[in-house]
Amino acid sequence: MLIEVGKQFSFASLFLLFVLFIYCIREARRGKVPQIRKLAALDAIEEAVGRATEVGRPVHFSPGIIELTHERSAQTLAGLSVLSYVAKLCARYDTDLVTTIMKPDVYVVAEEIVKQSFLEEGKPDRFSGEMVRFIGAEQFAYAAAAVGIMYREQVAANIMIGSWLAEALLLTEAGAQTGGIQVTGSATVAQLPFLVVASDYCLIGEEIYAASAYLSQNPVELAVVRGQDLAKVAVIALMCVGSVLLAFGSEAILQLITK
Amino acid sequence: MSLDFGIWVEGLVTIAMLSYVWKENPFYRIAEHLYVGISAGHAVVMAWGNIRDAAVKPMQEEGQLVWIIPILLGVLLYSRYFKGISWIARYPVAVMVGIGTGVAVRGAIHGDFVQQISATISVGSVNDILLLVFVIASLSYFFFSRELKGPMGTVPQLGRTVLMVAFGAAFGTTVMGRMALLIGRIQFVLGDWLGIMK
Amino acid sequence: MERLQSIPKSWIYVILLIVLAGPLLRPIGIPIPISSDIRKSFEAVDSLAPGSVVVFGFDYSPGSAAEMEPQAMAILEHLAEKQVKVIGISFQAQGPEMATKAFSATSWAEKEYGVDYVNLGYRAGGQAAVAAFATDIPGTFSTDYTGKPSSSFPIMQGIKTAADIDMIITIAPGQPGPEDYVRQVYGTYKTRIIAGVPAVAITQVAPYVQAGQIEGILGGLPGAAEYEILVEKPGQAVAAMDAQSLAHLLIIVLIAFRNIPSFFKAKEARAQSMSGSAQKAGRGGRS
Amino acid sequence: MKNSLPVAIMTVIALIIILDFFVADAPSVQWIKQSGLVLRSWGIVIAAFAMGLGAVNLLRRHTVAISRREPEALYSVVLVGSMVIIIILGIAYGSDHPTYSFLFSNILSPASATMYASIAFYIVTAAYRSFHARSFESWVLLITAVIVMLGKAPIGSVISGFFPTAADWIQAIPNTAGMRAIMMGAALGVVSSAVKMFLGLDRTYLGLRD
Repeated sequence: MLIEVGKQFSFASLFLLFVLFIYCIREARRGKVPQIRKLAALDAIEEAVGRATEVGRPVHFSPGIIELTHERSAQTLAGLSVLSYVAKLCARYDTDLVTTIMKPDVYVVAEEIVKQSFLEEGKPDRFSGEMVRFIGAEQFAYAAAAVGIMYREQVAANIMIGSWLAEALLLTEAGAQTGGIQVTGSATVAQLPFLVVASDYCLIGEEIYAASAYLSQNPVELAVVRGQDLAKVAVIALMCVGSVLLAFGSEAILQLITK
Repeated sequence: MSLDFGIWVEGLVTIAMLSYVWKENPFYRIAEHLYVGISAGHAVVMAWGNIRDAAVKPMQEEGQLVWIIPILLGVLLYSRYFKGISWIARYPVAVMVGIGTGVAVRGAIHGDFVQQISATISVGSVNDILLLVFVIASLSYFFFSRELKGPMGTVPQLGRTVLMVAFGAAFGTTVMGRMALLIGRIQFVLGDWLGIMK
Repeated sequence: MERLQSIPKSWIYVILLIVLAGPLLRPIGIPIPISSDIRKSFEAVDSLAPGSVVVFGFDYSPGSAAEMEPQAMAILEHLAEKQVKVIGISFQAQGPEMATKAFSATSWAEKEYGVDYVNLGYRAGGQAAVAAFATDIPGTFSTDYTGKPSSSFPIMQGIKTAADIDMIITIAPGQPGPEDYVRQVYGTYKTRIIAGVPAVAITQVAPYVQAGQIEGILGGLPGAAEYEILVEKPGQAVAAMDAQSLAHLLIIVLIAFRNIPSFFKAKEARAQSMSGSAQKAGRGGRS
Repeated sequence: MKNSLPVAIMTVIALIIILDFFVADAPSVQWIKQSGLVLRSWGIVIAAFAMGLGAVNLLRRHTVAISRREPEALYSVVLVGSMVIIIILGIAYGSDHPTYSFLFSNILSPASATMYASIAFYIVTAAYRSFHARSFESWVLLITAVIVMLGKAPIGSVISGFFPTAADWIQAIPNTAGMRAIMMGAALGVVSSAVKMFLGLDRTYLGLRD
């Protein structure tokens, strides 16, 4: 067998998930577009940017502190896709945007995204290099600089979506001090409690990956979210059947999963 | 009180950084800019070392010419400074994102997904069964496409409550570690620096 | 009463500082119950015969010293009392400094370097270095932290592999840590292991303790405090526990202040608050 | 071509890295393991080059501030100065130069430790500000946090043996369940995002939106 023992079931599930998602995308292209529930945190972003516009102060955005080649990079990418939405809103309302970045490779991508968003809104000349700032390649140096910037420029909205470590609370407290709406999101379980407690709206776990679909209402992306739901139904069924069988003394499912 | 110059610098930096919690002020700004400058400079030195040891050395000393590829890709990142060819920078970015997506997917499916399923299937005790019920309820909170209604609606509601318990608990446990860190700093200031505390 | 709901931030910070610094200068002595984990670790170290050789892994750095150093000091005091020999090693770049600091701040300062204890410094390579250490101690740590050949020290005579070691104690907040010692050392040599870890890492290490691969663990500052009590040398960690308890109480009192006034108000206008709370319970919102 | 080739490269690399994790140690698939290893070390080198871009961004913003003599210029001088000094020392003499180690251990280390420790202040104010019982759920959050805080410090067991026991149970059962569900859901999100990227439906990382 070419697949390592102990990882065979994982490999098979990955394959099945690929098939499932591709199937859902094909269904969507045939015109079956699913609806997804309201995500209050994402609706709040427009309100947050709007209020910042009213008071004439900038919006702060951060996509987390994880680099592109890292295991948790998917959260950074989820954050960056929200950044493109936030940047477009800022371009539309002529609001100042401050994106603070800790990882140099993320900085490269983020700057491109913001530039592109301003271009798409027809305001390429409104884009400035001050909108995406690389501020120090160490966790707490980043935090020190970010809270300094948030305070000095009196940001009126704080949007942070990505993966965080201990510094998350420093940023949300700075955001609370300068006022305005705070929208956060992460799939890093160790930091979620602080984001949930300290911000006004928080996207929890899987919700950050649904953000792009929700904001764009793109049928294909919505279809993938529907696929995730189907996968969850399957997982719940698997856990139930596995446990019932186990109660009757059969380890069949457990053995299958650990194959 | 300590007479060591290094301890004094360390002590002043500690106070300046700490002063932010009171109010943003010029001392904090100096410490902040010093800190950012040093850490960014240090990161550049480390990056330089990485390129030298991981790519240039094996190429020069062992003739491993394949290292020319990542070096070239790295250099291509700088094409963004040149209008017209800035799109070339997409190639190194694509390589990095490919690596990241690869490690993210493999970690997610095995450690965060399948192994979590097998850890949940267990019926040895009441706690095991509660755990199973709580996991299912919490998972159902993440249904996006259909709102569960009627009696089924209580399942995601239970899930949300479980999530709140989890967050409350994690908050409570973390308080301890964070206090330990601050206690450590206070011990430095009162002990090593000012010598008030033994 | 509403004033309790808006205590200025700076007051809270000052109170927190007082609450933390007070007990450090003047311990209160809130009783600390001893958990079974710490008792097991203590008894394991206590079972060492005088003259046994212990390898002490200083696998922490200044960043994590606040939580880890008190553990190291408490165990070192116990080892000094047991008249055993200690070989200090490290797989963390800044570990040797931590070792020097810990030796000089404990009873080891009065013992003879090279005979009773030695500080062999740091070796890079993470898990691979731990493996190399297990099979060839003098080869992996050929010099001490100042560069003197380790074979020149009397304490190193007859020490070849991990089989010649009676116990390994590692104080490690991250990697390489207890898991690596279990895989690389215990797997082959069955050397006894005691591990000190941060409070948040206890659950990660618990399976190894359950399986008997690690004989005992210390978790975070409470672990250090309990150990200090067992060695009968209450120090930094015991003092810190009072501070810790008071800080937790402070937060709870503040939460109460925040909520008691509205609790009374809620009685007056219950209907209103009910509808308000239903709205707030909406998905994704603040909790 | 300008846009689809990077997507293809990204996909192939990601698939190799995924397979590298799953394939057994068999000679016929050794090349996958080998390429996975090589690719990841390439990643380190490319990311190291990116650091240069970050440094340029940082230096450019601050030198502009200095040249415009903005009121903040003094701080920018501090930043640029310390950064340039440490880069020159590090590259010319290596990071064990005494001045380099002094800047590192007597400024960077305590600054980092202090920022880390200052979280203790914010955890208190965040609790005070946000633990406001407005709904059933916020009550749940608040009460669990209080029980666990009491259970974790010696004071809790002095008050009642209930607290440590309850704290341990909460951590072992509902906490594990909640965190596990978040991880499982997020894992699905990771896989679905990867599929969208492989199919070229999501090219945000290239700065492209459809």
